[in-house]
Amino acid sequence: MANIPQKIVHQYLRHDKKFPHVWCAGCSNGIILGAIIRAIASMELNRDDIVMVSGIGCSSRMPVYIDLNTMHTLHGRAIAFATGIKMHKPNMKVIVVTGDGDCTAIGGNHLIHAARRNLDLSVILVNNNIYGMTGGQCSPTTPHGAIATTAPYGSIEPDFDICKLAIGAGASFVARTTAFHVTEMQNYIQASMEHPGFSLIEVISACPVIYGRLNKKGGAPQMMKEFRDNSIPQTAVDKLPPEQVEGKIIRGILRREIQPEYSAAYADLIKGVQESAGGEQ
Amino acid sequence: MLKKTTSNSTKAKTPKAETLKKKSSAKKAASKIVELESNLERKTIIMQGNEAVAYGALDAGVNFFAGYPITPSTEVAEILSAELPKRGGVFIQMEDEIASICAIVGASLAGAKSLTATSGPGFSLMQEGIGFAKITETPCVVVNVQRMGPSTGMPTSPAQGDIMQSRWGSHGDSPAIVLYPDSVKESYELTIRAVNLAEKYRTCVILLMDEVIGHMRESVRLPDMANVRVINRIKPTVPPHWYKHYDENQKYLSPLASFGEGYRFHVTGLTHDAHGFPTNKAGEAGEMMDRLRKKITYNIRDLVQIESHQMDDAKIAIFAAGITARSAKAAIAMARHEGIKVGLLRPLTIWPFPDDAVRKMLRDVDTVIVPELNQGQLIHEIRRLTKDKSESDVLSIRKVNGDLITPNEILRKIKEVI
Amino acid sequence: MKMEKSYEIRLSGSGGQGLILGGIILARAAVLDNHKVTQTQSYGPESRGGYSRADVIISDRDIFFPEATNFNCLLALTQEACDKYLFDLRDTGILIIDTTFVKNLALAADNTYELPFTEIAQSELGSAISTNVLSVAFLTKITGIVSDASLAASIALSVKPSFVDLNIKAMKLGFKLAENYGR
Amino acid sequence: MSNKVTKDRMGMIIKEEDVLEKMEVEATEVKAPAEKDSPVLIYYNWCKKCGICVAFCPTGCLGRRSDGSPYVEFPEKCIHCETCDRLCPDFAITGAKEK
Repeated sequence: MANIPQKIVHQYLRHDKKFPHVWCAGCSNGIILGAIIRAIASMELNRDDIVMVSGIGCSSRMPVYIDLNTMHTLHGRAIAFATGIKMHKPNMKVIVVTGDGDCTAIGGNHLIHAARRNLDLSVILVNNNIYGMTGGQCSPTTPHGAIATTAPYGSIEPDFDICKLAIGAGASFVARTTAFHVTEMQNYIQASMEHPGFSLIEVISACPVIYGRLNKKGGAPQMMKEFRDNSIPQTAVDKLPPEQVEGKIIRGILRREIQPEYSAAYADLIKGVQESAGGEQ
Repeated sequence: MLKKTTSNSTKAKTPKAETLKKKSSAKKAASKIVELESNLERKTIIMQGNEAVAYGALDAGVNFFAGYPITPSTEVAEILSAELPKRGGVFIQMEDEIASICAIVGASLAGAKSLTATSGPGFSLMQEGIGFAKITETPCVVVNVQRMGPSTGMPTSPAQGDIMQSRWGSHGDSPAIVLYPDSVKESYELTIRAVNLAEKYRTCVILLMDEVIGHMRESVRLPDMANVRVINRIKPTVPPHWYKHYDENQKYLSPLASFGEGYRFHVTGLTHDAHGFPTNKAGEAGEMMDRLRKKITYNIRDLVQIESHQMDDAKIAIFAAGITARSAKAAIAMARHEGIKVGLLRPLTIWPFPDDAVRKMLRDVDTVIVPELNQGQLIHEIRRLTKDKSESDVLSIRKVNGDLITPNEILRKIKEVI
Repeated sequence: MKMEKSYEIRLSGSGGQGLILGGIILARAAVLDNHKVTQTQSYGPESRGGYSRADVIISDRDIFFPEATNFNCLLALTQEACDKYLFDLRDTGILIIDTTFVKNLALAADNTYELPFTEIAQSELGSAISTNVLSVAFLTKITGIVSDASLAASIALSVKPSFVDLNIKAMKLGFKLAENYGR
Repeated sequence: MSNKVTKDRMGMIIKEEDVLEKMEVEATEVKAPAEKDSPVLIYYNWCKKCGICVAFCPTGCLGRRSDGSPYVEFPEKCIHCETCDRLCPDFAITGAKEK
């Protein structure tokens, strides 16, 4: 018995839940969940002090499987629920798992305002460029020209650059990686949880069964290979000629700055108000 | 059950020492609340309905408010933004009403007593979140100071158009607890009751207010804090592995753990089993829906409050809620002066509808008049309950133009009947 | 105080004249005199201009309907308000108008008191800002609805600390105008 | 044994218990490698045969059966890099630490 290898991820999964999980073959959500678990494990956090909140969508099914305080909420509203939790219990780590449609379409308003407040949430945005759970409709991140069930002639809309959006809204930690770069992803997740302020990690993920099939991307391995070959680290961007950067996924921590954090600022406000009230006597 | 009661049945009670301590610390603060709490025994002061809601919330132990400005409910947020930090509570102005309801549900699951206040358009936006609070059985309170609609309507004019929305507004058909005050003092009392019921029954309780009551100032004497009964949620007393987020017992009231207490439960808006994990088995889904219904129907005696005003010898009954009931009382005074025997039945708990009480009271009268500031909502509930009466014996007064129904209009209707 | 069943007062004018604050001051003073009171208001969306009214009902019984329908006293600070509400004044009711703005009185009531309150506030107090307190003080003296001391205490509780002195001055001026009215 | 598949609210297919049973049957049909010698442990019940582990194994240690499922073809090639472990979306491969 002693020789049977133990997988750290298994210790964090809810053993009484249905496995194999709900996601299609080759879907990156499992890889991302694994990276989140390894990040939590390597930080040696008490899992009672972590809340994972999600919205609606494929990636938002993650909380069911992980043995933390978990919450599966309304479409687009994960960040709003997380705001309530974090503000009432500022000492808890709050992770938000959300998708591209969930977070930037219906939940776009909550994203930009949480980023503006710089509330200490770790938002892991799984960007698979499509609405997978409802069967492949186009999302705000569906690339121009890509096929979706509601864009059968190719999407004519420009797509969001989520990281730029978050930076523009004031997020103090913004990073991008892909589902293939799994160790990098784990490190970014860990860094985001250590970062005091709003952090967003955009994980470019593969949806081979729906997005891949509609757009003839091949199977999961092919899509993962594309992530590997078609992405460059941010540090290399300046060194390469522009034509080699064009159309590539740029990975890396795109912004990391320490700014006043909202729940801490509110704690200061409470302290100030209570002190001045006490002094007026 | 038929008599109006001001105190709530309760088991839990705030410890007295804590109450007193809270008082003395609040005394130091220079604010409106000085007038409220300068004496251990509260004196008569002048207060607005919305203020009464805010102070009711504070006295009930609310320590989390998330909201979005909307006329005519804004005063609630303004007061709480000043008062909550003094008590270590959280006030946050969210980006919209949807975010507000979500934030209070999140905070409640983290252990807060939470409340939000809004009006018609915001209430419409909150409906999905209210449904989430109901299916996940998360305590929270939504105050809806009704204004005239539809859509933007008349923001500073009264209407009672959200009576049915507060019951049926959220998709997917779930029971509701909705309270409806008719005065500033009752706004205070029912806010406390709403928070208490939310905690006890683990659901989203709605407090319906009229714009006039929200903005009206009245002389009130609030009860001393020592007389305010506060109910807190039942906490689990089993080890984490045995905890069921939706436990069953005879009264359908189950303990509620908070995030961060070691129970590590899962909450989902999907149909779920007793542990809170999603299920699509018909048996478990049916059980869950039954639970949501039964915790209201089995406890209806605890939930229903109704005021009976001069009904003992009445031949004509007026059924009205909120501000319209006050017009009715004025009309009754005038009618009685002329020797007409009229009485009033007023629900303080409008949902669940006080079926039994209404049926019983209406049995003895010949005619029922239902005045309301909408195009006819309560009238249908009354018609449902008075099957033995003909159409002409159940009369409606409807008015939706931004003005109140005046006592004279009701009196005129009374005189039409006799 | 010669109280009937209840005493209904409507303060009317346009937004920005401070009538709602005037209503609150009057209502709070009545509470200090141990009366029961309700105060309601109606106003347009703009903070300045537009219509505005505040109703105060003072009674020693429970007040059911909180809006004034049949006033014992009407204060009108603008022509429009005067024209709009004059017909709801009781036959025995008291009408107080600000002749700065009310130039044309369609219907002469028996008990009409006319004074250019805004002009007086401007010239005597240096600003039209306390027209509300000036006219409410005048009203209380004429009607005797609340005591002088209660009104003073109510003003101190209702306005910002830095404005208390100005408003007390306005109140005293209002009392003086009432005492000397018609002499 | 019916192959009952239902759809949830958002249209995603949820596998019922009987589907699970079916997969268990399949798992017994595929002969797992002798655990003692294997550098990785594969839980065939959980494997969805996406092929990622095989595609990215840097040494070509893993092979693919005709049904798509992976197996350890050349145990001696394993360098214990755990790439398959990290990249498996189904938590179905566990990389053993080097002895």
